[in-house]
Amino acid sequence: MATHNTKALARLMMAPSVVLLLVWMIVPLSMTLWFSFQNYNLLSPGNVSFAGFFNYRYFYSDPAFFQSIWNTLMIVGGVLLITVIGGTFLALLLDQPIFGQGIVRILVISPFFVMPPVAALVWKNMIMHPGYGVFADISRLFGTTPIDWFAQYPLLSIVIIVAWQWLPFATLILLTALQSLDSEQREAAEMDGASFISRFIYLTLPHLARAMTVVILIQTIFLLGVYAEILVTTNGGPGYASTNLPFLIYRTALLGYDVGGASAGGIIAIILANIVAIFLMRAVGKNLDR
Amino acid sequence: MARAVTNRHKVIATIAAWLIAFVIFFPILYTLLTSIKTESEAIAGFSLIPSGTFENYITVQTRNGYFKPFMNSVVLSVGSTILALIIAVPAAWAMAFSPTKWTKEILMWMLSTKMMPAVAVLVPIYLLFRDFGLLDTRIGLMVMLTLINLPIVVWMLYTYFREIPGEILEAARMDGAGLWQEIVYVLTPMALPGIASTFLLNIILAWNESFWTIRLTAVDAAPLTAFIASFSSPQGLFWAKLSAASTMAIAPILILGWFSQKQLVRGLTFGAVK
Amino acid sequence: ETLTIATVNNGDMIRMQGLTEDFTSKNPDIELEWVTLEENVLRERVTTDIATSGGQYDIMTIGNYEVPIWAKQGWLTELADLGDDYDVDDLLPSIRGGLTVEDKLYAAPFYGESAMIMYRKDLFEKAGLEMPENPTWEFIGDAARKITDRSADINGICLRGKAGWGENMAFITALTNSYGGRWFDENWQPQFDQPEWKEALQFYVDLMKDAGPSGASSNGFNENLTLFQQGKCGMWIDATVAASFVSNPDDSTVADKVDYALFPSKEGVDNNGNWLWSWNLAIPASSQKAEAAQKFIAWATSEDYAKLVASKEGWANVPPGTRTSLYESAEYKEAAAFAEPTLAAMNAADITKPTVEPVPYTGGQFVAIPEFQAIGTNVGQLFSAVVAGQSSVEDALAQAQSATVREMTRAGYIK
Amino acid sequence: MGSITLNKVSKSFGEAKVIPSIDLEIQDGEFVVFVGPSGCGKSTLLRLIAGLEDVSGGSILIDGQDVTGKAPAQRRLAMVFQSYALYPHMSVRKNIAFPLKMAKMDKAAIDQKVADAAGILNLTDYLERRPSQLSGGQRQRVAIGRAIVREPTAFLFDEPLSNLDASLRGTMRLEISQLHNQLKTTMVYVTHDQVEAMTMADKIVVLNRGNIEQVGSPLDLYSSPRNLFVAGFIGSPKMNLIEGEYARSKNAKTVGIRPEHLVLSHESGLWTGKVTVAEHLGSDTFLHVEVEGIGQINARADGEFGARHGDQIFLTPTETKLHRFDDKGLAI
Amino acid sequence: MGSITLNKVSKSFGEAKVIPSIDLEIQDGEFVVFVGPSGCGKSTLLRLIAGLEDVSGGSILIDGQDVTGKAPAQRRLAMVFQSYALYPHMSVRKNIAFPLKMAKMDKAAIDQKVADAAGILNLTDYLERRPSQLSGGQRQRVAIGRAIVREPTAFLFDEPLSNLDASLRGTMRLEISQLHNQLKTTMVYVTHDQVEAMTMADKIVVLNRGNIEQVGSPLDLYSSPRNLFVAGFIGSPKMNLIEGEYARSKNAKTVGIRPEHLVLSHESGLWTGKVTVAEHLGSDTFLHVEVEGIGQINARADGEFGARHGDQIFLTPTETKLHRFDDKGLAI
Ligand SMILES: Nc1ncnc2c1ncn2[C@@H]1O[C@H](COP(=O)(O)OP(=O)(O)OP(=O)(O)O)[C@@H](O)[C@H]1O
Ligand SMILES: Nc1ncnc2c1ncn2[C@@H]1O[C@H](COP(=O)(O)OP(=O)(O)OP(=O)(O)O)[C@@H](O)[C@H]1O
Ligand SMILES: [Mg+2]
Ligand SMILES: [Mg+2]
Repeated sequence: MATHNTKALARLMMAPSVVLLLVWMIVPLSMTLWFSFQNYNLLSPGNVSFAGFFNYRYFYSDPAFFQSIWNTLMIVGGVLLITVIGGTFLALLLDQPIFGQGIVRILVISPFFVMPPVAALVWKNMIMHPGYGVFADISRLFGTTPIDWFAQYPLLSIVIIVAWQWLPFATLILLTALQSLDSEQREAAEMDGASFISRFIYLTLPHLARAMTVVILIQTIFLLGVYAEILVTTNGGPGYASTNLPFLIYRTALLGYDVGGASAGGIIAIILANIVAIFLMRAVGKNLDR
Repeated sequence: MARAVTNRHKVIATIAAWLIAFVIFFPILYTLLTSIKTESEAIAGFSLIPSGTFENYITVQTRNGYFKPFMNSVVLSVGSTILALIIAVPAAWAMAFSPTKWTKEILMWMLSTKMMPAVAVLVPIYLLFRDFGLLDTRIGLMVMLTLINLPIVVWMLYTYFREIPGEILEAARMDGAGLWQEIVYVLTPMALPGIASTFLLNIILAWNESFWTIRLTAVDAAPLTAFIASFSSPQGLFWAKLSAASTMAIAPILILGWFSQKQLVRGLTFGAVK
Repeated sequence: ETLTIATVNNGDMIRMQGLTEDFTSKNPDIELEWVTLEENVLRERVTTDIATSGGQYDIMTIGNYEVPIWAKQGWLTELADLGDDYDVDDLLPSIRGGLTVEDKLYAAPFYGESAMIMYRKDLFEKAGLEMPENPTWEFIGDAARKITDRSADINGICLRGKAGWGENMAFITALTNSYGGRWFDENWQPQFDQPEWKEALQFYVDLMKDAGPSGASSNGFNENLTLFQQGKCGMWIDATVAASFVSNPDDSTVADKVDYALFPSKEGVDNNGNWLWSWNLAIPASSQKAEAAQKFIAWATSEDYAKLVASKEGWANVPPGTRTSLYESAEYKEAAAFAEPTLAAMNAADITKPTVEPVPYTGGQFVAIPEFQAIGTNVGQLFSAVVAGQSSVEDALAQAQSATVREMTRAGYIK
Repeated sequence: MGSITLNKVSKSFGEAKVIPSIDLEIQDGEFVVFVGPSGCGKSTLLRLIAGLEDVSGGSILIDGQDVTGKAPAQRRLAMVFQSYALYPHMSVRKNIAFPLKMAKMDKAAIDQKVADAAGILNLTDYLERRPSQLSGGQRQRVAIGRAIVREPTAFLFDEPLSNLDASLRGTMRLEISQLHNQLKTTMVYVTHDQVEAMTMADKIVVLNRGNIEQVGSPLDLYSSPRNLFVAGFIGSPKMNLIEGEYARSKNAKTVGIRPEHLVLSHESGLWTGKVTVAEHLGSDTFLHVEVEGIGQINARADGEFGARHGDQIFLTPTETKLHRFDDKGLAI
Repeated sequence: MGSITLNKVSKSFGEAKVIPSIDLEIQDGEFVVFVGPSGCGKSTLLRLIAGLEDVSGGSILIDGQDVTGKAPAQRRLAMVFQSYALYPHMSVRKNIAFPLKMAKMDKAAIDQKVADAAGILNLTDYLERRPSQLSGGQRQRVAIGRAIVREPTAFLFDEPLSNLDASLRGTMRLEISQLHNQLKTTMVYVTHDQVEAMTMADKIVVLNRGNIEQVGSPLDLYSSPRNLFVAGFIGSPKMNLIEGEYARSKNAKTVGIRPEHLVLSHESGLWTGKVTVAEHLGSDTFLHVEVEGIGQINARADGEFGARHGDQIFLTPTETKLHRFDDKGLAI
């Protein structure tokens, strides 16, 4: 499978993707890098000047900076926690023989198809709204004061919305993995006297590890960039309670029109993302190798 | 394991599953229901029985034509997906069947390009688009979406291709197939479930992409994400209209997803299985 | 020729889209393309576009905040060819002033607004209160607390709490203006460490706590409007355009019970907040179709357009707050009970001198410098955290002060 | 301590009646092999005994106790699967210990038992490896180890060696036989390999379409098959079955003669034939001969018997080794 | 028309030298079998010939032409893989037609050829099925069909039968032999099955760690193995290799005697031993005997030879069948 011919060919075949992505990475990245060393406000394009590391210091000294990093990680972590655990549970449930399996599956995967701003709008206005939301209606039904989700638990609210969107993805992948579990292994465990719980712990869970790795990897990539949901719901507040790094950059770039500062933030975010990525690869990457 | 499942077990599982499915689906259902309520019903508190008016849809349609953004969404998501597949198939082939010690690293690097925060590069990209005359063009946006999703596409294809026994490609090679024929006649049809699922997933991602599609378009290329952006916070809480617009924006992809869920599920493993 | 028009998704603009046939039939060679977006996205889009000379739009809908800033940058085309029959002098002076830079008009107002009190006559009566001619904050505070009846789901007052420079900060800035405070002193030094801010903010926070609706920290214009329409607010201080909504019996359950009053002031301070906002149509300098664009702008902001709306949709739906002639029209006064108070509020606002003490900036409920969006939003977040009960007034002010100093230093105002 | 009794056991999958009705008695300590063509229901029968499938009718007794409705774990049986069904993420030690852990045995006792089993099966050096790091034969041994630690009343094997190559299969076959000699536990073994069945079984059960065709010791089946099916199925290479003239002359519908019971000669014999294929194995020579008036006959000669494609040779069946069958296919 | 010559061919995978240097001559029309233990480089060698791997050194000639650098497709060879490597998404017809389609043959000619091949291989009724709807043997036949339609100069087989069960393997073995007789095309065949190698080959190549140990006809290798490795590898059951006293008495380091060349008796003989395992196959009996002073000896007796575990028996090696090896392991 590996002759000189095929190897050379393989290089050639990789070329378009690699070159495209390289260009896609390098061009904006180098522009961003360049801007990050400029004093450049979109609203006063006349006053562009070299800034040195000022933008970095400036972005770093933003009072929301550390909290935004923390919030970024909390969103990623929180959503992963909910989707992986919930997804596993749902996958187990959907793997059982049930009436109307097809429809149930359709219902469960639906949130995945909803575009993030719509999802955020729906949750904000019709589900979590303290006055007219369904949650409020429910709590009034039980005679308690409705919770003002976005004011009292801003980060949690965002995590819930985002988790809602990603739960189907996790469920689907875990379900597929679950169905690939060798039935003889399951039977062997049954013969060995393992109860349902033991089979889950000793057999199913390890079997799902690889699928979970994939879920974590893919979702992390997307979750690091969550911002539309924040923009629509809390706008990063109250205070900085739900400002994550992408949103902080958004605030700098599209409210302050501070291209320099936002670029510096972008560079910082890329570095952070790559740290997370490397960390993630290290921790779970070996799971991806056969 | 083919022992008869007790009916009780099945009933309990069914109830639990339907309950959870209902909860998960509820926001969408409620949007649907709200879209056929009148505005005052919409904020009058919880009710599952709408008056069944289609007025909101008519209002939304007359206010912002639906057809054009819908077509843009279709063209953009399908176009960018096809483009991405064309570029990604050869790359995935090379990675799966002629791996080097760098293959994994290249793959991870590709994925890492997805982590670039879009907002940070908006201005550079906007300037580039302006200079190349790509602002508000379908082609520009299509390229953009292709680039954004390419890493995922490459990765998914790579994992599917890896499942295909190399012997079959070798057999084709022995049979006199050139590279192109090998890919067209053997690899692609064999990986079809995977490719189909990649295709679907990518369409979903492209359809729902709502940063660039709003920022780089105005009129000609604006898809449904931009359509929805014109309903989000008008003066007053027009939730019924918002719901109608939302329903119109997500319905096509939702229906596509429903109909193709078997394909999607079958292929959506990212090589995670086994 | 095709004109691409970027516009905000407010009711008046939407209505205009529906009426363009009148224009296109008169100008068959001009076609119109609409880009309708919600306010924040619109602002982002047009600002990016104009700042990078993207050239996507021929007409932009922008606020009176942007007009002077952009005009100074040379990004806007002067509206010199609006036609002979276009009555520029009919525009309300305060509005027109905000759109004029060095005596040149850079944008035409589509509608304008100030702020005022909307209140429930019935509830006031029940509580034995009477709205004075020129209400003070002390009175408002007392009245709100008196009216509040949480068991009946009635809040004494609804105010903006949602973070944003155009949301809670619009109100808080106006409030502080009326308390004699200001954003910056003549040296661009932020003033959050001054007692006026502390007093105003404390008043606002306490009032929200005692007499505001639950979840106030996420309420903006829309949410309060709905609350008021549903009869859940005794008072609501907000933009004058709201008057046409709350008095519309189709949407409002309290249409026949509302009355209006001037934006409050503080006892002993002669300032009513100076809230003034207008949505205007302007032409980016990059547009090649300035001539056609001006034709359209002239049509959309003319007296005739007002008449057109009146004939098709009724007088109450005419975009308010731009022309004196409208307020002189008997039909309008007849149809809109809020015409009088609206005009009074608009006339009371003076954005060239918004504060009691001298300031280096213009603007009313905002500060007309490019950096204000970012600063205002940031500070708005800090203040909404106070309303949400997650921060104290002192902390918020201190944080606001340091954050603003930081921004202003970066922008080069503070040397 | 390990007898298994099937009473009129039947099994259907939906419409399909896979096992109509089977009665079978397995003695304690016996090594019973199920053989039969693919799809005849061997695995199904084994899984019914294991409790992995529910019977559709009849009852199953283990040691005289009715276990028909009991869960697999309660039957005290151990099963070794064709695919080994090892737990891929556990070390060999953990794999073997798993049933004991499930039985909540204490740590020290587990270690002891695992060490014992590993000793018996020569796995001591591999205890810390993962299954994926083992060869096929080692994996199979681990599967067996996992079965024996439980000290079950009986072992069930479903084609345990079919994934191994020929020489490993031979070795493992011996090992399992020795294990049986050592443990003296009842073993039920499914295979379709002639050699395994013949060499390992105390008792062979020949199944065909869910029915038992014959039960008996290997040599019984070899020397006196009850009917044509068993005659054709047991023995390798297959018995030659001859109809027509010759059979009639022997007063039978069909006459069977095994390839090894034909005397071959280059000079003379009862039948004359032409060699179509001659397979020289060194130790033996297998001849496919086209015999005049009889048809295709397989014969075995010793390694030195020189014969090639096209040669004329003579064959004589050994009279005493003839099998005769009536027109119902039953042995006469 | 089909000779293959390897000149000092070597192959390394990175550091690992899998094939040090091999010279080999395959005549036109020959059926050559590569045998050897697992991992010895059989497949690698075959793939080098096929062009699926590049040689690290040396050259490969087909019909006298140097093809070392050529792509697989240009070598006019056909290969049949262990896993069959059928195209699962194509019908049998399309599978078989694929190489012709690649050669841009016209439709009518393709149909004709496919029909011919299907006729030869008994696949005519299955042409419209997908591979997944076929049995193992049928799949293998399709793979062969795909190979023969191209009329290659030589066929390469890599363990083509190892995924089939014993009886099918026998049938397919015969079919391939017959095919060779029919086509008379060169065939290179990799297997680790003794029987396949012995019965099919014109010439067997015994490989060990990438080196050729011996080349010769099957009976050559059986009767005169060049060294201990070949002696131990060829023949089943394995040759008994005896060292020590007895060997010295025969003037050798090691003496080899095949199980079938031992005369067994209950009464008398050269050696006395105790039966450890007796495997009764009906046709034969395999005995594992612990012989005093010699060690473990395997012997084969006929089916009627009664012996059980623990019996005392006597063995006498047939003198003429002894193999003697010196201390380098070479045959004397
Ligand atoms: N779960 C099932 N559902 C439906 N039919 C089944 C099921 N399991 C087995 N069968 C059918 O029952 C019959 C017997 O199957 P079984 O697996 O017992 O055969 P077997 O003798 O073990 O065959 P093999 O030698 O191929 O393993 C077959 O016809 C098979 O198709
Ligand atoms: N692509 C490869 N990369 C590295 N080493 C390889 C590769 N292919 C084969 N090898 C090594 O080369 C040696 C010979 O392998 P090969 O597959 O030729 O053996 P084989 O004789 O066919 O064995 P088997 O009978 O198990 O099929 C083995 O040690 C194997 O590990
Ligand atoms: Mg079976
Ligand atoms: Mg091999």
